[in-house]
This record gives sequence, structure tokens and C-alpha cells, in this order.
Amino acid sequence: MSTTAEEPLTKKDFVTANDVRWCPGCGDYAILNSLQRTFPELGVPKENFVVVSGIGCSSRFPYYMNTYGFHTIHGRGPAVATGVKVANPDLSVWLVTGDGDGLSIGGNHLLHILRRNVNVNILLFNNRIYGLTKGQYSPTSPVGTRTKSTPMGSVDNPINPLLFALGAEATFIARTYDTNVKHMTATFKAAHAHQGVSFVEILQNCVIFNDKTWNPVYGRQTRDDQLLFLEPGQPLLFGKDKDRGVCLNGLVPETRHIGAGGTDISEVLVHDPDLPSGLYTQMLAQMTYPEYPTPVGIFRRIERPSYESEVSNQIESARDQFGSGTVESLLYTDDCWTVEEGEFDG
Amino acid sequence: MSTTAEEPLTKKDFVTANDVRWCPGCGDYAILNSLQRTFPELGVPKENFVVVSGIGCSSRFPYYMNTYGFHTIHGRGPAVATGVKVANPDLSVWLVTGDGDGLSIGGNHLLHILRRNVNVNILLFNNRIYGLTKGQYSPTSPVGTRTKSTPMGSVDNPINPLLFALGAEATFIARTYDTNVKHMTATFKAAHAHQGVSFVEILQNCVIFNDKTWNPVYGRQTRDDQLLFLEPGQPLLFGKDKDRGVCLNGLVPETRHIGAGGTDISEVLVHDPDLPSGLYTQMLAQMTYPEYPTPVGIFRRIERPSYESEVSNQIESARDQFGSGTVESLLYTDDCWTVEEGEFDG
Amino acid sequence: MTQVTPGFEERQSIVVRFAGDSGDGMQTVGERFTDSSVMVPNAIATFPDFPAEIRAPAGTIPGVSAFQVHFGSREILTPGDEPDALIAMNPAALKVHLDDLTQGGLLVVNTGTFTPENLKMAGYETNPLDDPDLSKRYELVPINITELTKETLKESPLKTRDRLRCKNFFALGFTYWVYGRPLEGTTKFISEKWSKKLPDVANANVQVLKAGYFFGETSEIHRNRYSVTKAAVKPGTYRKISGNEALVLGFVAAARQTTKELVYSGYPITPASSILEMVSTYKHFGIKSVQAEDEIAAIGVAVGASFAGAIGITGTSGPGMCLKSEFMGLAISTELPLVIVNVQRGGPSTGLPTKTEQSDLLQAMFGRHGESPVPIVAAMSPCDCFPVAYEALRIAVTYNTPVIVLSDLYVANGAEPWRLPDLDEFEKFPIPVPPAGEPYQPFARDPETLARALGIPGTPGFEHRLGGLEKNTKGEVCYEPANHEQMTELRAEKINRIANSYAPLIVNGDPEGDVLVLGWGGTYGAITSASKTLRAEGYKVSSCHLRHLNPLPNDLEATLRSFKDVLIPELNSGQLAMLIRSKYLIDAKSLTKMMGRPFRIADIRDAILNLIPS
Amino acid sequence: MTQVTPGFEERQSIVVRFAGDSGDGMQTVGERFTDSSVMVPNAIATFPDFPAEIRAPAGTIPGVSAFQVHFGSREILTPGDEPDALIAMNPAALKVHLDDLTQGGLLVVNTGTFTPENLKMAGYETNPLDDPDLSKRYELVPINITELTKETLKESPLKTRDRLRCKNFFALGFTYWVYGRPLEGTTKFISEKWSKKLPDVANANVQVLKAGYFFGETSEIHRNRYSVTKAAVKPGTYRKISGNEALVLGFVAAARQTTKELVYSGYPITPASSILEMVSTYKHFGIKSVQAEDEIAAIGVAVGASFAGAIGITGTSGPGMCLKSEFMGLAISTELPLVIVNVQRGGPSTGLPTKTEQSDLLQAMFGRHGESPVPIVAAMSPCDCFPVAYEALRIAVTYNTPVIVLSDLYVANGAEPWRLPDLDEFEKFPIPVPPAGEPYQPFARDPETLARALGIPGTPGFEHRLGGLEKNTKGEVCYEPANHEQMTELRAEKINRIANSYAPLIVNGDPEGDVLVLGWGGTYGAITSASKTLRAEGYKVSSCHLRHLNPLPNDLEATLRSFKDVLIPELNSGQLAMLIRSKYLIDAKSLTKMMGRPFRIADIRDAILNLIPS
Ligand SMILES: Cc1ncc(C[n+]2csc(CCOP(=O)(O)OP(=O)(O)O)c2C)c(N)n1
Ligand SMILES: Cc1ncc(C[n+]2csc(CCOP(=O)(O)OP(=O)(O)O)c2C)c(N)n1
Ligand code: SF4
Ligand code: SF4
Ligand SMILES: [Mg+2]
Ligand SMILES: [Mg+2]
Repeated sequence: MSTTAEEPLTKKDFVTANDVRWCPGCGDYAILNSLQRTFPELGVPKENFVVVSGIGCSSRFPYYMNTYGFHTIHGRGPAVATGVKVANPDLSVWLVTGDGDGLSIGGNHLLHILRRNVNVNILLFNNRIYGLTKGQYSPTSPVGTRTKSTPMGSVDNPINPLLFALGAEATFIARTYDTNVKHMTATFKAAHAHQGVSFVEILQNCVIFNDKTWNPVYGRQTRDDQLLFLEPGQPLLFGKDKDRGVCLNGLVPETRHIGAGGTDISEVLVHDPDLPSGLYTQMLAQMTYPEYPTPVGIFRRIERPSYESEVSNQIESARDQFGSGTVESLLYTDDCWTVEEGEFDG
Repeated sequence: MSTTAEEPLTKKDFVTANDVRWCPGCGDYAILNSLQRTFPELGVPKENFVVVSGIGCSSRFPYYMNTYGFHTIHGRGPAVATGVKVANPDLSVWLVTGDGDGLSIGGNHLLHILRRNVNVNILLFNNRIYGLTKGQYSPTSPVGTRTKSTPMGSVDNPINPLLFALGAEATFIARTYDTNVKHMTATFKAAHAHQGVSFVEILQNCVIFNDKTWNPVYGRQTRDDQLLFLEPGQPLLFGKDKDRGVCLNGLVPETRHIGAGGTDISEVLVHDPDLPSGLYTQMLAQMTYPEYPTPVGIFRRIERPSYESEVSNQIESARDQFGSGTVESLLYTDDCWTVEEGEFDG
Repeated sequence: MTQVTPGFEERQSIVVRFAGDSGDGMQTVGERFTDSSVMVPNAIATFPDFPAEIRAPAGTIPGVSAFQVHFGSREILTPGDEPDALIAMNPAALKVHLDDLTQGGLLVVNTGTFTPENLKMAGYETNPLDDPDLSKRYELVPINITELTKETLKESPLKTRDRLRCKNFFALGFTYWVYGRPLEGTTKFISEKWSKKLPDVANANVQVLKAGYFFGETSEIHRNRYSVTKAAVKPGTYRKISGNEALVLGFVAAARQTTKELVYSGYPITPASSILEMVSTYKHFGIKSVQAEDEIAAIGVAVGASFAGAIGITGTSGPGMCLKSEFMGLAISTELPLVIVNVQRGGPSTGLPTKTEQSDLLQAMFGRHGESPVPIVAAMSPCDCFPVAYEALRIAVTYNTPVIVLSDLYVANGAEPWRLPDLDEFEKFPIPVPPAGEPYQPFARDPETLARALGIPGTPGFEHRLGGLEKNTKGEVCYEPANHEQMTELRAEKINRIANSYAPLIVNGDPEGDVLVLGWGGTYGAITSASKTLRAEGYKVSSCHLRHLNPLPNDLEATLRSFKDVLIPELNSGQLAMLIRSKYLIDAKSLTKMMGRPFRIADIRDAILNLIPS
Repeated sequence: MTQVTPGFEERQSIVVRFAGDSGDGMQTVGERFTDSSVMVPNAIATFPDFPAEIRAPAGTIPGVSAFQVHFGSREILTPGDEPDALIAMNPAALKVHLDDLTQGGLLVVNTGTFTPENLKMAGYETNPLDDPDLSKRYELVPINITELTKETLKESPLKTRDRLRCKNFFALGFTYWVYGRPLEGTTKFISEKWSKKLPDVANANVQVLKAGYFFGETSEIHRNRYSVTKAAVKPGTYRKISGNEALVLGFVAAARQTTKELVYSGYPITPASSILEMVSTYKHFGIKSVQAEDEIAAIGVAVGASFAGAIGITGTSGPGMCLKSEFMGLAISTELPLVIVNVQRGGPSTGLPTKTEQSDLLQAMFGRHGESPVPIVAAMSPCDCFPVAYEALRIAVTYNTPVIVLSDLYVANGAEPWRLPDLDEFEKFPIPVPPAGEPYQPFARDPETLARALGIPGTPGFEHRLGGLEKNTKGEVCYEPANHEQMTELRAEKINRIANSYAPLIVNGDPEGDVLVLGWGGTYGAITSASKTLRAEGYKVSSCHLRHLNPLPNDLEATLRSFKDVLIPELNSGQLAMLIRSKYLIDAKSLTKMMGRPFRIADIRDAILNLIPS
């Protein structure tokens, strides 16, 4: 992954001839654009990228990235990505999934790729709906969501993708959103830089079946008040005038007015994604609107050996111990015995 | 579930004629004993219990409980339990699973039964090994575990079942262990009392394939130092002489000597399972030996409507709105038209 | 006896196809046209042909959506082989569908969309409308529908984009004029749908619909009009119904015959999703619906519900069937009632998710490990889904077994008029109950049906444990060699005996002859039409359509042996044929088609004639 | 030519069965006895018969574990129908196995365990040893092995419990005496296993082993001894091997013929777990092994590995096959190399997880939605797993297709002496590579094999996208009707052409005659022995065993038609028979058995004779 292509790659290198088949106005276009911009900047030769996906609107992604791609089956992308990475750890593997693909049918595989810490970059497009199958509720739809399959409103508590990732003790957890190409690109680069599994939730708009679902978070009217940009070393401030901050009251986060007439800035928590204890990530991840601002950026980034490197290391040490196995050493063992020609009648 | 059987039930009522087929010395016996003692005390008629399981040594459980039982297929118990409960919310449903059954193949179903908050009591027997298939590592085996399938040691980070449950925002999370019948029984009763999903991890010994795996936690030598009994309203004290306590340093839990020459008891955290914020549960659940004591008891207990009750409520309100559907109202709609006898030639 | 309408050329049946971009509302006008034909009444059959699940860019080939209506004064069994009329709303639609149009057929084209850009997207190098051949080969009617729609709505308060959306109703209006259809049904539909919330839209659509009609009347552009007289229709109350709707109604109606509740548990997948969606609107019938996390959980919930005393139903399509197979094995082993619906689509793998195929029959038969037979019933038309659902539920509950229902995209999405049944026509079915006063033996069997009787959780005295390990009559786990063989045979024999409860096979045509065309599922219309026509021409051809694919009917062998040749047309590589050949050692011939499309009547006709020495 | 040993009664072959509680070490002594027979050398075949996965309480019927060894001076193909000798270590073992013992056979019983409690657990109301009939019907040798073991070890530093654990070696020692076997191999084994870590255990076991032997020599209790002369064995180097071991070695050896690495990805399940376990010990061969979270992930990892240029292999048993079926469809659609091993066990559902059956053949053929053919190869004996693994890999890589390997519990757990192959005997196979200098077309095909060539990630210039939607030659998603039919047919034809690469079928016996016994998988020994014996008796009976179940060999039809009757014995309800009947319209007869046990030679012999008019 470290060799650089001879001519610098550009976005165009990653655009395929295929017509892009999302609905006009779908948030997926902006994500595609961001990833096509990110790839040339990673110093990875074009042929070393592999984009894997499951099934869903979002999972059409590989078709539109001009490199190796695999549009697999619903929910099973993590398994295929793991196989690719185990077979060839040098490849830069990106896994695209949706809230249905990744958290409904594919939840178990996601759990296990996260806990195994396979060095794959996972982008979960969260539009809180099943797009491809035309609008049923998804496991991230808020309670009460009325869809074709829940005409009286959904009754089950949604999964918070970041809390789920934390529950799996993922080593890199981030969130970004489809209307901010710059933020997406920066987040994707950080995910790539992380040696281990990277989990990125992308808030994404489905204009057809769940239009404006994220407007309370990043809509033109709300975003200045609602988005909390996480910057390492910076206090957790938000609001148009950065006059509100997140403080802790015991183990309960609170938002307070900061500065004149309010709390002193020194009481505001300072962002540190590298904290090993999960309490801080839990706090950030459980903050949801309307009570809290919505954090975006890198929530957590800790180090742990990756699965595929440990698998390869064991191969190396086995070879150190037993030598590179030959076919003879495979067949002939200490338990063998020999029967000589003509030794027996019969 | 509220009617009481006419003659008081006893443990014997729940013992089946079947020979119990676990290895002599297996921790499962004590768990069976505890559950057989718990059931008669719950005020539920014998015929209203249903014990559901997947596949594994632990999942043989239903065969040994003299009530309704269903030994299903590997990992899928939560789906069956959900179906039972949706069909008949009056039944008291208990789901028995193992670390492999529940967290390897069945992780997704466990995730979803937890987030849906189906009113089922889940007992996860964690022996950190695959017992039934004779000793491969499981998703809860610590890194480096040497088993038949990992002769050079396992390389993947184990799942912490309680962190996983927290990631799913389960409403009731507890831990108990197989050598303490009293603690188990109390925990099972609390699980039953909770209206919503109850997740109980049981530390269990597999004498054949993973003997003494929990000895560092509850072995005769260690238990007094290692176990932290959670009691609502009581400070988090542990140690033979209850002279050590858990305090917070920012967002990092610390264990400190309490009393003479140490920290004042007022700084020790006081147990409150009913806190809605997840930070406290995260802190308790992430505490593992050897750095921390191992908490046992009820970690978290919050209220949220159960899935099956909401499903039934929607049926009720649909009936209020449209009346109880008759077959006529099913077939005849506004779009119907009538063709009279002899109206047309042809 | 046909009534001739003045100014119209009389036809026995007509096939009209509307084609345009997915954004052009072709499904809507197709359905309106259908409704107005149904009301005449005409006999009808329809074929909606969607693009792939995801919207393709406007104007492209993959973005083309079509709807075909076949209406007539006699029995109509298929949506028709070749359209007599094609309404093409843009170049891509013309490109995709022109080849199908019958020689001399009516070709209405919206010239307003034949811009250089659209032509390029459709892959035309030159404008096909400039080709003089076109008007020689077809009855070409070029209309600038785009422009005329704009013109009609120039006073409308709607935005230009929204005005243009009405153009499908112009095409519909014109088509109504050609076939002499009344507008009332459609204007009523429009006002019911939009008047309250979007009155401007309602007005605009009605205006444009009428403009299309009047355009036909006043312009000189087109002179030929065609009519189809009223069909002879069996008296009764009718409604239009799609296959998936009929299936849901069948389940609900059948469950009402029992004391059991329904729990439907599904996971969305084309073309089965609408079952879950429809069921969710029937809550006041006491049906509980669960959208599970995947297909495995979906069937698991259904199995749990059946264990708890309800009737569990789950539905999906091919990929989901793969995932359900392990649970089916459990339901077979524990002998619980359960219905599994597979609305088939093109495979293998994700395949052609929006196209039809019948390629999951052998999966239904054998797609599980171990000896695990299940009954299979298949629906042959949208209306037929109702009795098929009923039959599936009857078998599941009477024999305590999972039952697979095979439908397909063509049947599920197709719609036709349905004469509401008299429920007394349907046999009631009793539920086996455990004998009172004896210790409960979960696997004791009814001597005739071999069905076991369920002990339901919550009932005192029937406490027992079920599981997927081999068991004996008492339900105890049992590894004894002889017991395993016996249980395996009993499970198989129980399924075989279901055939004793079937109605006799229906042969269309003489009970013996040269060729029997044997079919199943959505090929019914094409097979029946083809063999009927040939009979009318004097050929000794009959047809027979199987509702029950497992076990096969007891009278099937004799039926097959009464013909010199047996032809089995299937939208697969010959799956039923393989079962028939193996079971009866009859050299049945396969006619296969794997194009994601139904058979044309002509496909079958040709294959039959090929078998008859001339 | 047989060498007679003085004091011994000469036999051509002998079957010994050791049976006791699962805690009694019966598998250990069975394997030791096998090893010492192998070294003679004798021809051998073994049949380990475990109890269910979970330990049952000591002394109960479900807790009984057995190991049968068949050794002889001629070719031995099965573990034998009826044991000539039964060593029963407790009442439950006697209860379960006595019926199988041949009339007049040697019956060694450990009387020390016939306590009232044990008798009750075994379901005996009275002590069967008190029944005078017993010694009339069998050559009864009652020995208080428990007591004699204690006695032998009275000086041992071991605890009583551990002393008693040695009693299996007493039984073994006595058996060695009966059959005149040397003790050296076993004493060497004992000392290698325990000398270092537990020298006291090693000593005790050796002492007890010898005590058993000397007991035979000195006591008056038993007079008859039997011997089997050395077998004529093909010269070469041998080792003892189980089916699963041979499979793993076959994969590794075959992969070495290619430039590709192996990635094995599995999820534990009886009886396939040992494949995963063994592979994990071959890391120095560069094989990567993954224990996945479930069977779906396991095949997914393998598919990903194959896409990335390795050869993905996954293995499981029936329930896992259900779960893998959707991914198989993807591998079929994307035409990736992949090997899927199914070590069959008794079904349906969890079934009889520790018993053998061949009931997953039709699942292998048809257990996926859509038209999704895969090649299937089956292993007929433990040693045969090596060439079968090799063949599976060859097909997978040459044709770029998933391949299913069918083994079964009987083959997987059975062990036999294996003559190490000369790898030059095995055909090398080339891997299709994309033509250089042309734009890469992922689904362009070799004109002969119809195989596509893989472009491997990491290689510049071959960038492409794969997926499960229907595609055209360029690999682009394509919904065109004609393309779908063509691709479906190409995928099927590619699989059909694999048959062109097979070695000719081998018929054991004359190439024509009255009955051909056709088999597949683990029934090889019983079928071959039965038909051979009948030939020796003058019957016109031949046998033929299929390695390739899909596509069937080109020369099969002619072979079948050369016999008046075809008999197909299977441990299922007639699954191969159904394929054969359908394909060739030959009225092949089925012989079925579903008892979780292999065929006895006599079962097959009787069925053959039934077909021959006398
Ligand atoms: C096994 C299987 N089940 C169901 C489907 C149908 N299906 C395709 S995508 C999808 C959900 C898509 O939702 P999501 O992952 O949120 O993606 P989006 O379309 O919203 O981007 C479903 C249910 C399938 N293809 N395969
Ligand atoms: C589909 C399927 N895959 C694999 C198995 C084999 N299997 C049975 S139990 C088990 C794991 C058991 O581990 P755990 O859940 O921890 O239970 P324990 O035996 O340790 O109590 C496995 C892999 C199976 N029965 N079904
Ligand atoms: S349905 Fe929604 S998610 Fe899918 S392409 Fe259209 S807008 Fe995007
Ligand atoms: S193998 Fe382990 S978990 Fe299973 S019954 Fe034996 S001791 Fe218990
Ligand atoms: Mg989505
Ligand atoms: Mg376990």
C-alpha cells in the first residue's frame, strides 16, 4: 500500500464509464464524489483499491469506482472484505454498507469485523430507510416512523450505529454527513490512516423515501446550532457563535451556555479521540437531537494489532519454527511405515 | 402471567424425567438448579413458562425444565422467542444461549431482540469456549487462547457481552456466576420482574474444555478480592474487608484503598442501576480483571415499552378505528363492482 | 352476436402497451386503462414491467418502464404476445419496445421528447421518426404530447415541471379516444386521489386527460378507432386484484376458518415486500406483522409463533429462501404448521430482481439438508393466489407441516378482475387436537393423516419439549437406528398422504390425445390459450395445470399416460420436467425460457406443433 | 499359501468391536488395535461410533462408545457387518451391541461393572450374565477386568480413580493375546504419549496392558486363539489416515500445483470441525485459516479470498450447507473458484449429528434459488479423500467455479492405511489467465472450457467490478432478456463440459451383465464387497462407484444400459436414483437405509439377489 503510482492519480481515474443510477438528488452522489476525491490522495496505486459492498442503493457504490470492486449479497460485505484482506493484506479495502445492509441483516458480520479489527474502512450510509426496496423502515428509523411496512408507526427502538460500534470495541469510530464534502474527505483520509478497522457513519439523505430525515441535524436552518465538530484538543463547543459547550455533571453530559453569564470555558470538555476508556466515546455517541448537539468527526481512535497482520504473523512464526512446508513433509510423517517389494505373498 | 397455580409449585415440578446429559462437574448443573428453584417463586403457572434455546451444551437446557421448551437451531433462539412472545404475550419466556450460540452465529438476533426490548429473559452461559463441538475458541475467549482451532493462540479481541448489550441499549443488563446459587436466583428473579428484555451473563465453567477459566474472577482464592457485588444504593466497595472502592478520575474509573490512609468513602461511586445515561453502565461493564474487580449483579435497569405490548396496542387501536375486521369487510371494498345475471350476451 | 359500434373497427381483443421513462407515470396510466376496461366489462390481463430497483437516469434504456393491457370480449388469459398498440413516451421507450409491436400496429409517439440528447441516451444515431419505413410498417401517430400538455396547462397555477408531469394523462386520454372508452372512471380516480390535498394537480390532470381525448376527436392525425364489445362475464361482485393482494386475503380468510391467529413475519425483498406491507394494514383483523432483521429471523419468528399456537407465515424471494432453509428443516423435524411464500424472480444470486422466472422449484423440493420433504403449492394467476393461500393454510394446519407457496413476479404484480368468492365454496378444515385424558405424546399421529397434534404453551398438561434432534413418539431425543428410519419414513409418508385430499385434476380439452401440455405457476395463461387455440384448429391437444407440486396428484400419472406426448413449458431449465421424468419415467419434453419474461402464446404453440408429426 | 500359526485358528478376516462407556477409552484401544494390525500388515477398515456430542451420564445407554476394527489378509473394504468378537466393558455396552455379535462369537465381558446400579441404568432387570443361554450362544469370557486392573496396580503411586482408568488397556492386552498381536507398537505409543509428563500413568498402562496379555496366557478361562496372516500389500510407504486428514492433505498438495495460496474458512460443526482444526496446524505451508462467526461468514471469507487471488475453501455439515447456499449462488454468478466441503451427517435439522447419512446430495444439486449448477465430487473412503480434494481443486481452478465435495461422517472419521501417492500420478492443471494486450473482459470465455479468466486485485489494468446481478461478457450489469438466457445457458454448459475432463468410469466386474450396482460416497466398501462376492459365486453382477455426481460422466449411460438391472444403494431415500432415472429414463432400483449407520454387506447382497430371478 505504500508504493505510489508513477503519474499522480486524479479524481477522474476513479470515475467509471457506467451511468450512475441513483435518484437525482440522492445524497449518495456527494459521497461518491468525496471518495473519488479522496482515493488519489492516499498514495495507494489504483489497482490496490478494492471496494466491497452488500445490497442496497448505497451498495451500488463499487460500480461507480473505477478500481476493483465487489457488489456481494445483502449484509455479507464484511465477510468478503475480511477474506480479501486476509488473502492480501496489501490491498486498501473499503466496505460500503447501508443502515439496512449493515445493521439489519448484516449486524453480526459488522460486529465481528469490528471486534476482529480487520484493517478495512467501513462507510455506513445511514438514511434511516430501506431505499432499494422502496421505503420500509430500517433499524435506525426513529420510533414512530411511518413507512410502507409500519403504517401505524414503528415501535422498536432504533440502533445507534456508533453505540453499536463502541459495544463492539471498534478501534476507530467517526461520523460525517453527505452535504459536507470537505468533512467527508477529511474523515475518509483519517479512516485510511488508521491501522485497523475504521467505522464511519455517514448521515445520508434519501430524497425519495425519507427526504430531509437529517434536516433537524444538518439542515440549513439547524446545522449551526446542531452540529458539534469534534477537533482533537479543542473544547466541545457548538452553536453559531460557539457559545454553547458540553460539560459533565457526574456521569451525565450537559450543554451549557459558555462565557459571559454562563459557565467558564475551562469546564467544557476537551476533545480527545485517543482516550482508551470508553466512557467518553459513550458520552459523545449517546448525544442525540433534540436534547443534545450532534457530534461529527472522529469519536474514537485507539491502537490494537489488526486481524490480518496477526494471521500473517502466525504464518511467519510457524515457518520460523517448522520451515516452509514441503509436499514431502506434508505427506511423510513419523508414523509412516514402508512395505518392501515382494515382502509378502498373498 | 399473574394468575397463581392452585397448589404452590416447587422445584420438583420443574424437574424432567430426562437424564441430564452434561459432563459431571459442568457449571450448567448449578444454573439448572437455580432456575428450577426460581420458577416456583415467580407466581407464574407452570404451563405458562416457555424455555427456548439454540444449540450448544447450554442450549440443552429446555430438555431439563419440565414445562414448555424449544431447542431450536444454532444462534436463532432470539427469533423463536420473539415469535412466541408476539403470538402470546402472556407467556413467561426464557432464552438460554451460549457464548458461541449467542455471540458468534447468533449475534445479530441477540442485537435485535435487545434493541426491540422484547420481554424475554435471556441467560447467556459464558464459558468462553465451544463446549458441544469439543473445544474451539469462542468470541469471548481472551486473545491468545490456545484451542483446537487456534493452536498458536487466538488473535481476535473478544466480545464483552455486557458492552455489546449496552451498545444495543438493552434495558436490563446483569451478570452472575455458576458457583453462587443464591446470587443466580436473585438475579433471575430481578430479570423476571423487569418488563422488557433482560440480559443476564452467567460466568460458567466448562470442566472439560476450558476448566477454571473464571478462577481468576471467582476462584476460592480470588473471589473475595475480585468480585464486586452491585447493590443499589450501596458504594462500589470490594475486597475481603470491603476496603477498596471504585472512584472516578475524570472519565477513567480507578480502584482505591478506602478508609484509614486512603480515600474517603464519600468519593466512592454509589451503585444506581436506574441511571438512564449509559456512561455508568459503560464504566462497570468495561471493568475487567486483572486491572479491575469484576462487578456482578444488576448493571442497568431502565424502562421502555416492550415490543410485543406495542404490537398488541396497535392491533387494539386499529380495531378501535376500523372495528374488528369481518370477512366481508376484507373482501368487499369501495372498488368493487357488480355484474348482474344475464346483463350481457356473449 | 357482437355489437358493432359505429366508427369503430371491431376487434375480439386488443393489446395496448404504454412505455416511457420510470418518471413518466406509465404504471399509473396502465392501471387507469385497466380499470376503465374492467368496468366495461372486458376480460383483461395486465403485465407491469418495471425497471431495475434503482431509478436509472431519466431518458436511458434501463430507465424504461412499461405496462401492457390485454382486453377483450372473450376469456383473456395472458397480457398478450405482441401489442397492437404502443404508446412510446420517449426515444428509449421506442427503442426497447418497438420490436414487439405487431406489424401494422398503432404507434403513438411523443415527438416532444425526441431531442438530440434523448436520442443519444437511447442509443439512436439518427432520429428514428425520420425513417420513412416507420410509417410504412406501423400506423404511426406522432404527437408532440409535451408541447400540447404545456399548451393545455398554460393557465394552470402549477410550476412548469409539475405541469409536464401530467403528460401521461394526455397519452391516456388519446388512447381512450382511440378505443372509445369513457373518461368518468379516471376523472373520479383523479379527483379522489388529489382533489383534497392538491386540487391544482387534480384539475390539471383532468384537463390534460380531456385534452388528449379531444385531440383525437378534432385533429386529423388519426382516423382508425377500434372497439371491443362487452365480455360475457359471470355474474357476481368483482374487484381488481394483484397476486400478492389475493394471497394476503386468502391467508386471512383461511385463518378465519380456524381458531388460530396469524403472525406474518417478513423481511423486505422484491417482489415479496408488498405482502408484508399489505399485511401491516390488516391489523384490525388481529394479524400481527413483524419486520424482522433478516429472512432467518423472519422464519424464526413465524416458527415461534406457530409453536405458541398461532399460524406463522413468512414470505420472501429466492435469496431469502436460501436463508430460510435451515429453519425449514427445524419446522419439518418438529412438525409445526407454517407457510413460506416464495415470490420467484430471476436468479441465480441477485440475478434479475425485477424480472420473472420459475427457477426455484427444485430448491423448494430439495433445498435443505437431510430427508426433509415439504408440500408445495403454486399459484397460476393473480386471482388464483386466493385459493392457493387457502389451500396452503389448510395443508399446514391439517397436517402440521411447513408448506411452500410458489408465486412469481409475474403473478404477484399482475392484476385482474376477481369475482369475490363465496367462502362456503371453500372446504372447512379441522385442526388435530391431542386426545384428552391421556398423557400427551407430541409425536403420536392420526392414523389416517399421520399428522401429530399440537400441545400449545399456556395449556396445562401438555408441557413438552420440541427440538431438531431426532425424537421418538413421546418427543424424547432418540438416536436409535430403527427409530430414525421409521420417523424419516413417517415424515415422508405424511406428506405423501396429502395427495389423498386433493380435488381431481382438471384437464382442459379431451382426456386423451396427442399432446398434453403440463404446466405450473404463472405460465397458465399462455399454456391454456395456446392449447385452446390449437384445439379449435382441430389438434388433439389438451392442457393441465398443477396446483400441487409436492406431493404430485395421484391421478397425474394416468393423465400423462393418456397422451402420446407430454410438453412441459417452464421459465427455467426444465425443473418440473425433471421431477416428472424421474417419478414416472415418461419422456416428457421441456420447453424452457429464461429471459425474465413470461411465455408468449406463440412460443408454446410452436413447441406443441413441433411435437405433432405433420 | 496362508501361513498357519501353531495354536491359532486361521481366519481370512476378523471383526472386533470394543464397546464401553464414553469415559472408558474405547476409541483409544480401538485405534491402538488398528495400528498394531496395520503394522502386521493386515488390510484394515475401522468404524468409530461415538455417542451424541454431549457426555451422557456414565453407565447409561446414550453414553456408550464403540470402535470396530476389521482386519484381514485380503482386501478389506468395510469395517464388517457383524463382529466376530465383542469386548463389552459395562452392561450398557452389552445391551447396545450384543445383538450385532455373530452367533458363536467371542464375548469378553468386564464382570466388575455388572453392579445392580449399572444394570439398572442399562435397563436390565436381571443380570444377563446369569442367563445360561448367553454362554450357549456365544463364546463367553467373563473377566473381572476392574478387579484385575486394581490388583495389577496395587503398588502404583496413582490414585484409585486413575488406576481404574487403565482398565481399557487390560482389555486390549487380552485381545492382543487372543489374536497373537505384538505389544511393542502399543507400549511405544504409551511411552511417547505419557512418559515425559506423566511417567506413572505410562508405567501403569504398560503394566496393565501386559497383565491383560499374560492373563490370556496363564488363565484357563479361554482356549481359542485366532490369527490372520499378513496381507498382500502393494509396496510403498504407508501411513494411517482418516478421511478429514486426507482431505486436508489433498487440498494442500493440489494448491502446491498452482501459484495460489489457500484460505480455509470454517465454523465448527460435527463432523467437519477437524478439517478446520487440522488446517490450523498447517500454517507453515502458508495456509491461512479463519474461524468465522458463522457458516455464512465462513463462505463469505472464502469468496473474498478467491476474489483476491487465493483459493477459498470452506467446510461444514448439513445445517451449515443451508446457510451457505445464498453465497454459493453469488460464487456461481461471479464464477469464482471455491471449494465447499459437506461432511454429511444424519438429518433433517439437527438430526443425528454423530451418525452418518448421505442425504444431502439433492441439496448439493439444487439447494439454491435460480438456475445455479455446481460440480459435485464425492469421496468413497478415507484415502479417497485425497484424490477427491485434488480433483475438486482442479475443477474449481480450471473452470472458475465453486465445487461441492460430499463426504460423510463415516468416511471422515474412519481411518485406513494409506499408501503415500506419487504426486506425479496427479495431472497438473493450468490456471486460465486473461489475454494480454486486450481490454479485460471479466466474462470472456475460453472457447473450449467456457471458463472465464480472473483479473486479480493488485494487478494494474484488470480493474473491474463483480456482482450477483446478471451481467454481460464485459461484466456490466445487464437486464437484457436474451443476455440472461445466454448467460444462464453458458453457465450450465460450462459445468456440463467438465465431464469431458474425467477419467473413464471403472466398472468392477464384467462390463455387462444382470445387475450393475451403482453407488457413490461411503457405501463403496459394502457395495464393492457384496458384488465381488456374488461374482465369485458366479452371478453376473458388477459395481461402479461415482466420483463425479455433477455433471454425471459421459460414459455412464452406456454403462448403465449394459446391464439388465441397475441397483442404487444409498443412505437416503433414493437421491442419486432420482437423478439417474430422470436423466436416462432407466428404471433404476433404490436400496435405501436411514439408520445413521453404513450398509452391511449383507444388506446389499440381499437386494442384489432380489433382482436376479432364481
Ligand atoms: C437476502 C436478501 N434479502 C433482502 C434483499 C432485499 N434488499 C435489498 S437492499 C435492502 C435494504 C436496503 O437498505 P439499506 O441497506 O439501508 O440501503 P439503502 O438502499 O437505503 O441505501 C433489502 C431489504 C436482498 N437483496 N437480499
Ligand atoms: C448451523 C450450525 N453450525 C454449527 C453447529 C455446531 N455447533 C453446535 S453448538 C456450537 C457452539 C457451542 O458453543 P456455545 O454456544 O458457547 O455453547 P456451549 O456448548 O459452550 O455451552 C456449534 C458451533 C450447529 N449445530 N449448527
Ligand atoms: S431511493 Fe433514496 S437512497 Fe436510493 S437512490 Fe433513490 S434517493 Fe438514493
Ligand atoms: S463440554 Fe463443557 S460445557 Fe459442555 S457439558 Fe461438558 S463441561 Fe459442560
Ligand atoms: Mg438505508
Ligand atoms: Mg460456550
